[in-house]
Amino acid sequence: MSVGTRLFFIFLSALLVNNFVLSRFLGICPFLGVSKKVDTAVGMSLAVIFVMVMASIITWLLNLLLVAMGLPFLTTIVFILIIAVLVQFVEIVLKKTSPGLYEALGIFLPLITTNCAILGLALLNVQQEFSLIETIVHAAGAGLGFGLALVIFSTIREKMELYEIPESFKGTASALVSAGLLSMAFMGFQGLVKL
Amino acid sequence: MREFLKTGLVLMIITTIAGLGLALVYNLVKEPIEKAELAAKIDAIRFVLTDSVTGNLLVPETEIPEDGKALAKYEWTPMPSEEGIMYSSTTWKGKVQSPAYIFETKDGKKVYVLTGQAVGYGGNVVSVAAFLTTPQGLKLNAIKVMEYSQETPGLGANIARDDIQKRFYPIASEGLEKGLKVNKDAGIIVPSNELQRARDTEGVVQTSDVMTGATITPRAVVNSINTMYEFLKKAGVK
Amino acid sequence: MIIVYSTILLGILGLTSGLFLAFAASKFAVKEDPRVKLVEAALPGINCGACGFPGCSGFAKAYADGKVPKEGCIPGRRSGVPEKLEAITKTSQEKILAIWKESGEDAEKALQKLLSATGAPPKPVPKKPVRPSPDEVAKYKGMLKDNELASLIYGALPNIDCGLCGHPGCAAFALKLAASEEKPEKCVPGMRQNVPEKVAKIKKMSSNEIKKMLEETAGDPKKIKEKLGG
Amino acid sequence: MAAGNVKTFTNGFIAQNPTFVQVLGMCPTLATTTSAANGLGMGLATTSVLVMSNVVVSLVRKFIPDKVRIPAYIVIIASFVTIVDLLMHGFTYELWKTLGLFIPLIVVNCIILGRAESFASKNGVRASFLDGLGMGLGFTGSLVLLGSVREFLGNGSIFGLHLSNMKMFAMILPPGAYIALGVLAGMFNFIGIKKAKAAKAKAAK
Repeated sequence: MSVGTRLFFIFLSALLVNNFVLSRFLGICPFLGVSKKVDTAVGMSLAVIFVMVMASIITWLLNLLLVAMGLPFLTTIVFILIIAVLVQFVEIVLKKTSPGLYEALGIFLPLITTNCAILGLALLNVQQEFSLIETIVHAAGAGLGFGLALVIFSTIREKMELYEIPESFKGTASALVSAGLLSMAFMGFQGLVKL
Repeated sequence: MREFLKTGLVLMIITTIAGLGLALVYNLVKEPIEKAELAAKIDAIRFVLTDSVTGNLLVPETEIPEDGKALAKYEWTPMPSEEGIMYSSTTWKGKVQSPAYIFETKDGKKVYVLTGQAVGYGGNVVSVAAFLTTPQGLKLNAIKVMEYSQETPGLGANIARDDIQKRFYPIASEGLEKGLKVNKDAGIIVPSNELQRARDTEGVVQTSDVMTGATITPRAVVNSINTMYEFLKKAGVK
Repeated sequence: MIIVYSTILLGILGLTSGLFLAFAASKFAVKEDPRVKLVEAALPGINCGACGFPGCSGFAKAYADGKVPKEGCIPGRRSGVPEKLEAITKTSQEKILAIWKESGEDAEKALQKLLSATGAPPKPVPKKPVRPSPDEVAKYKGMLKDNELASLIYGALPNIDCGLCGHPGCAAFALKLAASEEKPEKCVPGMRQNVPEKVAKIKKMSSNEIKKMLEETAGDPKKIKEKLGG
Repeated sequence: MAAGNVKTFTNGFIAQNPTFVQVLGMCPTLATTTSAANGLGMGLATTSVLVMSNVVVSLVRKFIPDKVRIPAYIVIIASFVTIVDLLMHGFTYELWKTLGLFIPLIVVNCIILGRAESFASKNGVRASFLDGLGMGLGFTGSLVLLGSVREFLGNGSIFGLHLSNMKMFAMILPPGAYIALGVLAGMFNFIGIKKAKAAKAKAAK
């Protein structure tokens, strides 16, 4: 299996087979919250992809340092500190340099700090012992997978506003049930990639 | 300028205290962790050294090590190891941890006990296996999965159950020679009375009925067995 | 050795990130509308996105532009967020700027100052309507006599003197309405008897129309309601 | 002060139950509730971290400048999580092996940072302690509830005791988690609405 196909397999498995939201259960808080309107969903996905790739690169490098210094137990705290700082920095820079982009994209950023997907991704990159390129490809796949699931889900939820749902099932309850069906559909990709 | 310093210093104080606290707890906990993991390893070695058919120990009771020192006597490292890994297979993408161990059975035959690992759903699936030398060649006597914390709870993590692990052993040398596959990858369903024969002759391990929906974890265990077998072959064991 | 390494590493990381953020924050400082900052401070800040807006700052901006009701923040409903938001919208822009300057641009302090200034309790203590005493009610009724507009409005009110509007009895409330110092929606039982429409109708009437209606109904609230009922 | 505290404490159970009402902390809720025992283990670990971090955050809230508020809180939470992880790894080795990946993810569990930001950073130590405990137990309750529902439907047992051999395996898989939680959330709202209607009817009478 040449390097190229392996990279493509990693990308595909993060995008579809082990989709971060629908089968790995990571990043669900914003997934349920922000998916009411499609444009917020698209904005959120772009922000997540952007931060995921940057966070993966930095955490991968930091992990080399941690392993060299023999401090494996610090992985979690160092990763999450870097993610929080990175997100806050990106937010500040965006707010200044391009208020337009900030308006559409930046306001999602504080939401991403508490997003389990980013830390989950960083930890997985380390545990799967990916090389740097594989980490980047994996991050891109995971981010796109998150975005894909989010955008599809937001279109479903926008349509659901029109159906008459029983009073007690409005909002989160029906969203969860439809997310379950969507996750079932994504399970169809199960045998696609033998990583 | 003063304002920068104040912010920076506050965060530094917090992170330094955190770093100190964590390091202290780590030191406090290091021994119990080592003890717990060594105990788990010794249990696994005892388990894989029991004959799965007859249920009694292959080696005399006195040979089972009680602690790290006793275990060290049986160490066997045919290859140099770097960061605790002695061999990694490109074909099966598994690894063998160093050291391995050699025990003598009651009737003088050698038993190789290895610790192998392969990448599962979320991280490495580590298992301990015992290979018995028989006239027809090496036979996998038993295997115990040790580390599966990164597998999905309720799905891949079911590998921890003994009834599921029983599907992976014993395997005769003919099956090992062919290279083991999970029945899903081999594309066949093995009838329940044929399980042992399928393992011994075709090298197919049936798991899809007991672990539906989880193929990555069983495939990782099968890959680690293949890697260990390949390692033993490379180390010149007949 | 591990302890030394770990403490130093985290210490350095903490210092660099702290300085880095402080430096970035000042270099990229952007003037923020204090009202949005105050609203953001009032929100729970969990960025859960349940309001459909991306995080609390998204909701704060939308609320400041009046695009979303004060109950929009779902987790905040039970912890008194709607009352705080209302208090913020009520204060005028100059007052907000003054408070903002006073508290040195710290949103938390400014919010506390503002809440204490406008009397809205920072802690969401449920307001128990105080039932006005009979002599208080009588006193205000007396004052109605010489104010025709107030007595006509009094006729339109439910006259149960429940005190839910925060005033001692309907007469006092009618006087406040006549001087348009109060909003008719404040009358809770009145909501079902569309009091606000009736009061609006009365406000539009000229003074002699009011005098004519008072004579016809001889100031009897029941007749006034029929006339206004429509 | 006592009445206020009791209210803060019970707040987390029904009124502001983190899982069903505030819709927070979904990642571990869906992932670890494949069995009631897993749910309980995860719930208690989260509760202990939540209580400890709430107390410390409310202690240091005055010294932290606003610019580094989120990183500072996250460092505090992360260090408690790592301590719990190390202690579990050392002393309760079996439970640690099953909950491996999800202990680090407690750090980004939205509830903890949420409570730290919205409650602990604005209230005193006692109130934050009680709030953390209330929220944590409310979260554990919903985890155990969801865990037992999924375990019962998935492999016919609760806490391992075999009850029925009806095995709807989908319940253990990810889609089952979403659907089970959706239905439970629906029921929770239903009870809430019915209670509200009953209360309104009583008030109107």
